[in-house]
Amino acid sequence: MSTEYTADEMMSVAAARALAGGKSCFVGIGLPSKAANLARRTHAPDLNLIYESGCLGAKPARLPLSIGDGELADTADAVVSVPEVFNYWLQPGRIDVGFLGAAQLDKFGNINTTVIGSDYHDPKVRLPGAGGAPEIAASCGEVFIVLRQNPRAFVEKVDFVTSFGHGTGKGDRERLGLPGRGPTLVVTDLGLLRPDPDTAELTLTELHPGVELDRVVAATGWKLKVAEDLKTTPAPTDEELQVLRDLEKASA
Amino acid sequence: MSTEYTADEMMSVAAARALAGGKSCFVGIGLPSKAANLARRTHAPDLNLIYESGCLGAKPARLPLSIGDGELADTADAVVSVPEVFNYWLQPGRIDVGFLGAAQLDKFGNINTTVIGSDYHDPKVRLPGAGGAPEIAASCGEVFIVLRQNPRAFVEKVDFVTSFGHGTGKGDRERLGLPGRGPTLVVTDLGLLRPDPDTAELTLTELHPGVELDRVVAATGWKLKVAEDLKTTPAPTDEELQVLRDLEKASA
Amino acid sequence: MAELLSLEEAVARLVHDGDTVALEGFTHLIPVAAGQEIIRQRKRDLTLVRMTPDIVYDQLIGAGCARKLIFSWGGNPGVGSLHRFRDAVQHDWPVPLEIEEHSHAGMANRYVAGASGLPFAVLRGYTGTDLPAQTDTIKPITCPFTGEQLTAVPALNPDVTIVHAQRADRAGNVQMWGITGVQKEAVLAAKRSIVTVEEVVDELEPRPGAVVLPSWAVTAVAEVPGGAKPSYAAGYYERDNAAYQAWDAVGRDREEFTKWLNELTGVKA
Amino acid sequence: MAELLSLEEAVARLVHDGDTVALEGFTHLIPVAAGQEIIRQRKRDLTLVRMTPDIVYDQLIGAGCARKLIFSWGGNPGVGSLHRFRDAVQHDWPVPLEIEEHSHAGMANRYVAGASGLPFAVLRGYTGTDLPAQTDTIKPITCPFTGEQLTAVPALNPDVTIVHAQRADRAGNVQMWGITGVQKEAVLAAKRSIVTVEEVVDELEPRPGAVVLPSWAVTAVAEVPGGAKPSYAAGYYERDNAAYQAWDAVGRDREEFTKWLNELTGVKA
Repeated sequence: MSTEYTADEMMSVAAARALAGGKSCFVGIGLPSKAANLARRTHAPDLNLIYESGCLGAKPARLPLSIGDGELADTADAVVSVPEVFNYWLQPGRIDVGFLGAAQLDKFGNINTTVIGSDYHDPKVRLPGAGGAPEIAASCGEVFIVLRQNPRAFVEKVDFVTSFGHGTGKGDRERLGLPGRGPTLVVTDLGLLRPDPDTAELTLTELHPGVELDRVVAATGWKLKVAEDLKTTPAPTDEELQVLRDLEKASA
Repeated sequence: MSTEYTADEMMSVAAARALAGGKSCFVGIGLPSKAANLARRTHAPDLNLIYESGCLGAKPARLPLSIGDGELADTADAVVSVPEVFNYWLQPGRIDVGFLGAAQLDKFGNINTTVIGSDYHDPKVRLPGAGGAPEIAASCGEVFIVLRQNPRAFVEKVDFVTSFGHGTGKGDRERLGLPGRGPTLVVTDLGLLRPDPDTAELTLTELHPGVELDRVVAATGWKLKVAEDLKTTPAPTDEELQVLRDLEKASA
Repeated sequence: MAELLSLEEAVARLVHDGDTVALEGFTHLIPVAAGQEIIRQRKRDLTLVRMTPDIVYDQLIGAGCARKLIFSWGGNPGVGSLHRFRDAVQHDWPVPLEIEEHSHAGMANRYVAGASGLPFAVLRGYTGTDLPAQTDTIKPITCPFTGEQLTAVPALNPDVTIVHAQRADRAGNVQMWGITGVQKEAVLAAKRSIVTVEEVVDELEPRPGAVVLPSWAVTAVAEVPGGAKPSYAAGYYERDNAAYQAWDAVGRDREEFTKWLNELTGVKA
Repeated sequence: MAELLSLEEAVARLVHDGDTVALEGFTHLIPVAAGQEIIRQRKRDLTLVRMTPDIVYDQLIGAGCARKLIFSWGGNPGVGSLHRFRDAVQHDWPVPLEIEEHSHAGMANRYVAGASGLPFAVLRGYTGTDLPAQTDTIKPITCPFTGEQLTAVPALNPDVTIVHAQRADRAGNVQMWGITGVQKEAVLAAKRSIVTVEEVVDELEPRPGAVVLPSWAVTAVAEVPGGAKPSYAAGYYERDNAAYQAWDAVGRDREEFTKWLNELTGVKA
C-alpha cells in the first residue's frame, strides 16, 4: 500500500467494491457512474450498467460526462426510449442495484435533490430536482448512495423527500408497498454507513484508513451511531488506483 | 367500357374509389387491403397505408397475404411495435379512414366477427374474433366496410357486436363518446350503402351497373331502404381493371 | 443471463403442465417448432395466450394441450378458419376449450402492463361492443384528472413466453428485425422465456430496425434453424403459403388431423 | 405532411405567446438553435416543458420567455446548476417562474399518455416522497382488478413540441438515431411540431437504431445544420463540453447574462 491517495479516490474505490455481487446497476451520473465504471474495469467485468437515457448494458471506454453521453449509446447492448427504460426495465424490479448521489441525506437514508430550506415555494437553494431517482430508489433491489460527508449534507431530516429511503424508520417501506429494499449502503469520503437492522438508522460500520472517528461524527448532522464492530476499509490497491486514474485521465 | 368484369372486381374498384379523399387508411386484410392497394396504384398514389402489424406507410408491390406480410415491413416508412401502432397511431385519432371487412353486418353498421348464433358460449359458428377492428371502428375519422352482400351477412341485428357502428341509430356514437364518425360507407358486390343522415340506418345509395334493385333487396336481411336519388356506380374503367388484375396476378 | 439449451431441454425444463404459455408472433417469426415440441412432450392443461393464434395454436388445441385460450384473433392468415379451434369451442373436441377474448389493442396493452410491472393498462377500447359482457377482464376506469371514463384491462404475465428470433450471440443476447409485433413485451411480461433462433453467432452486428433483448432478460435460447417455418424469418426464408393452405384440409377433419398428430409425435396408427 | 420551412418562419408561425412549448432532448440532439430563435422572436408567457431543462432553458428563462416550467431535472449536465433557473425561482428574476415538478418516470409517462390520446398514465411512482404535496398533477389510482393503489399523472399535450434530428427527406419524413429519449412521444403528444435537422436528403437510408417520424406526424421541418450545438448530434458532431462549462460563468451573473442576451438578439448595449 505504497501509493498515496485522496479521500475522494478512497470513496470511489469503496463504492466500486460495493458492486461486487450486483448483476445490474441503474447508474446515476457523477460519483455513481465513476464508481460503477471502476468496478467494471476491476473486479466486476460483467457488471451490467443501465443509464436512464435508455442505454442498457453500456460499456463506456471513458467516463460519461452526462447520462446521455454518446459513448453510452455507442457501447450499449441496446438503446431504448426513455419511457421504455423506466417502464419496462426499472419499474418491474429487473435492476439489482440503484446507485445514486444526493445533495442532502438524512439518518434514514431519505434523499433530497429538490430544495434546501423549509419553504418549497421560497427555497434557500433550488436544486436540480428528482430526475430518475424517486423510482430508482423505489424499484431497484437495493440502493447504494455515494456522497461526500459533511454536516450540511448529512442531516437529521431532509428538507424535502425527493427519493424515499427508509422514511421514519424500519418498516416504512413495507407499509408503503415499495418493492426494493431501499438504501443498504452509503459510501462517503470518510467511511461506510449501513442501516441498522433493527431501526434502519444509518450507522457507521467502516472507517476509511487514517480517518478518525471524531471527524466522522463531526461531519454528521445527527448523533451518529457507530457499529460495535467498527471496521476499517482496506486502502485502495495499486491496481484500483491505477485504473481509477486512467479512467479519469481518459475522460478529462 | 368494353371490358367484361366480375361483381367482385366491381366491388374492389368501388371500394378503391372511396379512398379518394383519404390521406391515411388503417387497412384490414383481405378485401380492404386489395382495394387500398388498388387505390394507391390508380387515383391515390399518396394514400398512406397503415397495417396493424406496425407498418406505417407501407407501399407493397404485391398484395400482402396477411397483415404481417414481409412485403409490408420492407416497403414501410417505419415499422413500429404492435402496442405502438395501436396506442400512438390509432388511438389518438390520427388515421382518417378505417377500412374493415365483416362476417355479419347489421342495418346500423355494427360488425360481427365473433360468433354466429345467439349463445356466445355455444355458438353455431365460431368466427376469428375481434382483431384490431373494435378500436379501428371507434378511433378512425370514418369507417368503410367492404363485404359481399347476402341475407346471411346483411342482418337486421348482428348476433354479437364485435365492432360498434351506429349502435341502435343516430346519436349512439356521440352518447358513448366515440371520437370517429363510424361507418360512412359500405361497399358490396351489388352496390353502395350509406347511413341515412337522420337515422344512421344503412341505405342503398348506388347500384352497380346491371344489378337489379330487387336483387339487392333480396340480398339484404332487413327491409332495405333505398335513396330517392339512387345512382348507378360507374363501371370499372379499363385502367382500373388492368391494375386490379395485375395486382392479383402479382400476388398469386 | 440466458442459458443456451436444446429446444427439447428448454421446453422440458421451462414449460410445465397447467402453465400459462404465450407463443407470440405476428405472422412473422412464429415459434412453430417450439409449439410442436410442446405437443411432442404432451404438455397438458395449458392456458395458451396469443394475439393471433394461427395454425400452430390449432395444432396445440387439436392435440389437447390447452384448456384455455386468451386471444384476440384466431385464424389461418390468408386462408380462413382454424378448424381445430372451432371444433374445440363448438364441440369440446378433444377437450373443452375455455376462451378469454379481447381486441388486439386490449391484448397489446395487457402485455405492456405485464412488461411494465403494472397490474393493469388503460385504453380507449371495447366501447359499445359485446366483448366486456363475456369476461371480467374488461372494466371501466375513471381518469382522476378529467373524470373521463376509459377502459382497463389486467396485465398478462405468462409463466412462459416463447418467441422466435433471427439471431442470438453466445452470451444469449437476442436480435430480431422486421415485424416484431408484441414479442418484446410478451418476453418481458413473462416469468420465464425461451427464444428459438435461426442461428447463434459470435457477434450481433447492428441492423436497421433490429430489436435487441439483452441476455439477462431471457431465460433460455435454443438454436432452431427453420424454427418459424412455415411462417417466415426476414433475412432467412420466405413464408410457405402453400403449407398454410394445406393445413386447411388437415385441420378440417378430425381423422386427417389425428394422422398428422401421430406422425408428429411418432405414434404408430 | 410536414412543410419545409426556415427556422425563423417555423417559429414565427407555430409558436405563439402563452403557448405550452416542449423542446425535448436527452443530452443528445438538443434543439438549441430553435430555443434561441424563440428568444430572438421575444415570445412571452410560455409554459416550457422538458424532462431535463439545460442551458437553452436557462437562456429562455433568463430572457423572460417563460412563466412556468414543467420538468423533472434542471441542471447543466456535467457542470452544475442552472443559475438563471435558480434566480427565477429564488428571486423572480427577470419574471416569476411557476414550477410543476415531476420525476423522470412521471414526465416520460405524461408524454406517453399525451402521445396515446389518453388523459392520464399510470405508474409506480412518487411513493413516500414530498413531490405529490406540491402539485395537483400526481394522484392515486386504484387497480380495478387487484385493488392495488398506484399513481396517476395527467397527459402532457404541448401546443408545440420542437426536437432536433439528424435528417429528413424532402417529403418531411424525419430520421434520428442514437439516444432518442422521449422525442417521439413529445412530438406525437403535441398539437403542432417543429423538427430541426442537420440536413435534408433525397432518401433516408435505413440505419441501425433509427427512429423515423413519418412526415404526416410532423408540422414543419427546418434545415438547421449545427442546430443542436453545443450538444451533440451522433454522426455529425461531438458535444462541446467547454461551452457547457463556459455557460456556468455567463449564467451565474445577471450582467454577464444580459450581455450574452443582447448579443444574441442584436441589441446594442
